[in-house]
Amino acid sequence: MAGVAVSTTINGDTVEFLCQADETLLDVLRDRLGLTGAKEGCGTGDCGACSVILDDRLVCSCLVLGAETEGRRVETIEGMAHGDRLHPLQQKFLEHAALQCGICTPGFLIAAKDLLAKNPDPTEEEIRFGLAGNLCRCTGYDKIVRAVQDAAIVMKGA
Amino acid sequence: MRYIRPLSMEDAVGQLAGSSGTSAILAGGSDLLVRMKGGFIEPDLIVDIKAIDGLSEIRETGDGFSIGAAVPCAVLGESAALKKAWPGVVEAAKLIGSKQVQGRCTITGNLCNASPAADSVPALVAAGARAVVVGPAGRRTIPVQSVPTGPGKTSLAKGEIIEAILLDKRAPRSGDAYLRFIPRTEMDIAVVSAGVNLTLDEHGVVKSARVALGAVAATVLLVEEAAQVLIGSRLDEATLERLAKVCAGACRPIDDKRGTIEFRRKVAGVLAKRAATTAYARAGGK
Amino acid sequence: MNFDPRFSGRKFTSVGTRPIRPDGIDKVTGRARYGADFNMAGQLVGRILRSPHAHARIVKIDTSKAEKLAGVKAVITAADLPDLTDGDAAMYDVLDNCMARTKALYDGHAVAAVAAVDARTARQALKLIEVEYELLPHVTDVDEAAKHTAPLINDTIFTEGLEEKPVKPSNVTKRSQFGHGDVHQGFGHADFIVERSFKTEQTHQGYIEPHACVANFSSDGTADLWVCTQGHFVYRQHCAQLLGMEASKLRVTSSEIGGGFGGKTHVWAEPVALALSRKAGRPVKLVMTRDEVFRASGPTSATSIDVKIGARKDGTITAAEATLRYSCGPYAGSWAEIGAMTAFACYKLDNVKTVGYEVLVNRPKTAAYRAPSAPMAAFAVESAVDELAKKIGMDPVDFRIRNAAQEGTRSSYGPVYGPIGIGPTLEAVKSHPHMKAPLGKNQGRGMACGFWFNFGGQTCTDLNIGMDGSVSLAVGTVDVGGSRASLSLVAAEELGIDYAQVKAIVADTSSLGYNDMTDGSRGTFSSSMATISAARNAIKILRERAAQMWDIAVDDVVWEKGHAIAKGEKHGNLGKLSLKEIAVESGKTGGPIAGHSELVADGAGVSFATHICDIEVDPETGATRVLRYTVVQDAGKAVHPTYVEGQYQGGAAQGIGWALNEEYIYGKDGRLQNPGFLDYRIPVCSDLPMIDTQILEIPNPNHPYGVRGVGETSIVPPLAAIANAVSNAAGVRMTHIPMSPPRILAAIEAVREWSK
Amino acid sequence: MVEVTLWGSLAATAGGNSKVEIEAKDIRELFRKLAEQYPGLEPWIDQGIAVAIDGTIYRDTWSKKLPEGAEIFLLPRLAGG
Repeated sequence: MAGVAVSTTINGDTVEFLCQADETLLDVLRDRLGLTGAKEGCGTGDCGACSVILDDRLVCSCLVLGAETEGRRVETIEGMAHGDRLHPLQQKFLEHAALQCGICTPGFLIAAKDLLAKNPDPTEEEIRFGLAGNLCRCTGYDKIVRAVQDAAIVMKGA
Repeated sequence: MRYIRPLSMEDAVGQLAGSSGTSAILAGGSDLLVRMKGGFIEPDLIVDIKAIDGLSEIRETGDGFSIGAAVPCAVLGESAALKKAWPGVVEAAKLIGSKQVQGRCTITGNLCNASPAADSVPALVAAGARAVVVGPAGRRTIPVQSVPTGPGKTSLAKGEIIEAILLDKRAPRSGDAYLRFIPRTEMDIAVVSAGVNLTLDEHGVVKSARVALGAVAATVLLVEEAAQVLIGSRLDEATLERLAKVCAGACRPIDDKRGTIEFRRKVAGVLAKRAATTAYARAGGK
Repeated sequence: MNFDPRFSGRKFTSVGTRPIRPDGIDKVTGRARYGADFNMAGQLVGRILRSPHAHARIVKIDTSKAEKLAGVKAVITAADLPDLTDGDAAMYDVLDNCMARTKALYDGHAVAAVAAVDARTARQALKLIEVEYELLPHVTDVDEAAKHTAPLINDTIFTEGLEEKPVKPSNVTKRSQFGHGDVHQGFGHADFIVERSFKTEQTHQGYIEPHACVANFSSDGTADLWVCTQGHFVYRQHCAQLLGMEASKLRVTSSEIGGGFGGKTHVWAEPVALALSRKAGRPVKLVMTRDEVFRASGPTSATSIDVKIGARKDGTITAAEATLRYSCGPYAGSWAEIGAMTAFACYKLDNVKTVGYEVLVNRPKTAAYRAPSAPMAAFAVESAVDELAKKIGMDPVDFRIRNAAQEGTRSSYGPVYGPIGIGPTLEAVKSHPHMKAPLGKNQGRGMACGFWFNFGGQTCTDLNIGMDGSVSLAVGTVDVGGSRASLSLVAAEELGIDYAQVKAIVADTSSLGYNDMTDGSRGTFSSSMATISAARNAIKILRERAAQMWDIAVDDVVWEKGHAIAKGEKHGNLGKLSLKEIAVESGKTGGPIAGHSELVADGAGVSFATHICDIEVDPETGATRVLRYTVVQDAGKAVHPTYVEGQYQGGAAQGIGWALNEEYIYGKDGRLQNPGFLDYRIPVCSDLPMIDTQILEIPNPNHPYGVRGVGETSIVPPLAAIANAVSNAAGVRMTHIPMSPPRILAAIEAVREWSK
Repeated sequence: MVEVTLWGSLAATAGGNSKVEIEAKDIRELFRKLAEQYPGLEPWIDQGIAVAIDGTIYRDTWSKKLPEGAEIFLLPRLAGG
């Protein structure tokens, strides 16, 4: 099987890699590029743990082929903080204890970032439906929703 | 396994028609990649159609709308004109999967995956949508309900690709609606669904109607008898009860992990009633 | 060893505050490493071939074609994991579950495994393994399996716990019984009796992280295992035993764990990964797919429970009885036994009897799931209690308060209770505004109580004081939900220093003494006890060093608020010495300063909770919506209240999922129909409201700070609370969990038919 | 002398006695004497048994003293989640 040569932009950096035709973006990120922040919880787009932003659209990286990212922009959890300065969502997740085991956290943060980019002032219901593609089994979502609400306030003020 | 990204329909059709072994068309990939992951399909050739000119656009034409095969459902929701004309189709498309899936999945893919429970299909069938099919033998336009022929099966021949879905220009006093039943609030496959599309006369009487039911038979059902119940009515209580009864009777559901025969029959009627009520209001009926 | 674990009623400085967890930054930046995030040079990909059949004899396995495939480095079957269990029946079951020996006992049972250079080659290799099966009749339903006509899953099993050994084998492995008094007589005194049968379907813990490990077996007989687990010491013991190694030769490092809830207390793939690595001579990474997690890890029991409760007109329960049948998967377990112990634990009963039956079925081996077995028993009992209150005409909260167990009550499972929290949680619920909030049309309110034992167990911690005065705390209980934060708080509290000065880690099995798993809500309870003990040992040394620095007798040095203080008038001129000041000089005063602790944390205080919820039911579709949810639970002492709330909320959410939608669905062919998050429906964000919590603190007399376990109890009441709410909203008693829309609609329709 | 109560299933293996009198000063001695007097209990003890002393449950502590007149309850060892 022939490899596909891909040149793409990940978190602002140009990245080149070779992948198999059937390899998902998630596999490429984790196994070829060492970016293990996106997690595989299901591999079928049902849990959202592998969420990344692809050309300004929130996607499950397990449902994107690595080959498809040629010439596109990918944002992952590894690119969310600026140097040692956390994104307000990251900070609020910590303050609210919006994570217990933390496996779903990267996916939630990416999804919440996309949500607030499109809707800076969401209602609780909009947050809940906006994050419905991300499963969390530990928290009951309560503290996650509160963290996003709080981050939205901070980001509006910024 | 090969991955290609043709730039023209001709190239795509040629590559598909000329391929030996199994091939798959990739638009959003939200069904294809799941099937690959599960080992249900191992295509020798993957044809990514997203780079083909025009396939990622919604065009408003003199006749209505042409929705390119690679347009993600999220984009449908961002088109004010489409939402205004066909709110039921858009709400159905917006129900497929999560936000993450919305950014990828397409109504054409939803149609070609040929699941009886596909969310956008009953709404498209009710809307009388048509599919533009391009293949080695040329271009043809067919009603969407003739695409799926059974669970996972379509009428498309080798080398054929759906290029776009066409929706008619809206007649005045028209409205459509789609409802599905799922156990959770999100992320589920429809257990039962109903799409209703109505046009009223100037007195608020239903002039024409189409009622489609999903997940109650091997393919989406277009229920003529249900349309007849609605035509000539103002959707009074008795009409709605009859509609529910007719829809329940038209179902040929199965018992499976998502629901029972009795449940599907009963709820198909309930959803048809509710969807008709919404469509009627959207058409301006009171 | 002179550690005094008794509650001392101190005033807290650090404990009870809410600092940011030490592992937080790594987890919000994607840097934290979970089971599948670790790699080794030269690593192979391991994959497991699983039986598609529910019950089949393995006639022959031909691996020759797979072995010849380029890139395949090892193929193993049961022959590569010989039986070294030496008559240990429980370990034999673990071994057989890891790799089927003579029979495949469920859809998903491992029969062979490969290690190959990449995932694609490994997948291809699995397809080349030829397994010849002889299909056997199967049974997946707990009631069907208990019948004497059912297909036998293991013909060497004769029901234990009967007066006489039965003459025939059966799928019922054990009968257990608890209680006291005379229920027959008790029912004779009852004015009202409720008697009902209930069923609950099998559910999965549903952790988002699939099982994952990297095994590296060296040719010198030593090995390393990186794995997501709730108990790396237990994994070490089990793996070492199954592979014929000395435990100390196997070093197990627990990765960050992406949820466990009891499901990561068993080994499944780890011995297989080690065996593959041993054969291939290279590291092997083995990660389960989600499909494998559902089909072949350890879900909880499906149950069938009969309950009978009688009470006098004044609301006093006179007798209570339950018969509980719990599925165990194809191997013997003690799940019904736990259900039988917990069923009536909330109540003060003169006459009580519970009987449990463990039932084998062709489903995956049952594992613990958060307060295992208690939620199902509570569902049956609390539903019947609600119905009985209604029959008598009493408020359900008042009825429970009247019959609630209290200090001195003989529990239904035997021992007499010390100070407990069931009464206070009920009183808190009675006066909670939630109970008085108005309800709309098609809405109903339900409440229910729950009990869990909580465990302690073997625990070991090391507390090392650096020369700069910072403290590293090494614990051996895996951190499943913030325990490094709470244990750092405890160390800071005991030493009298700032939280920021302490850094807690989970040590690997070669760096610390043995620890039991993080199960039974024991993580913070046990490790905090050991941490306090270790800190006290360190303080003893700090005092000695301070005495040296001052050149006075150690008995004249006391430890207060992080400082050594010389007491007595003759030392009046000596200032305080801080922990840091003592640490800086430690090289000259006797070397490193550390405190260690090895103990068995006994006396985990039992825990009670009472939940309230409001549900709306759509009478036309059976759809439900959770409108409001409140948890009231006793924590003993909440060390880090935010994470205590998190445990309450998480347990409630899992309970809501279980109550409403989650279930294993098997086809007639014995195959699991829904091994994925699409059709195994755990609650999504939009399904739930905010979950309000109220923490009560009734100190555990057997812990220095009064801590009780908090992790599990919160999943016990929801099934019943929601069933009571749905029943109140829909006007029909629901007896089958999950209360999925088709079940609710069918129940509503049945009442409509009946009332016509 | 302490009075030891056995839970239902265990009583069956101790000749149907749900209460037995044992002269024992700590848990270790209790287990040893129980096994001597009621051989049917030995496999259960080997599998692991918890001992409740006046309501507090102990699992692995042989040296735990049994106060005179204490209420001793034997319980199955449990799994947690």
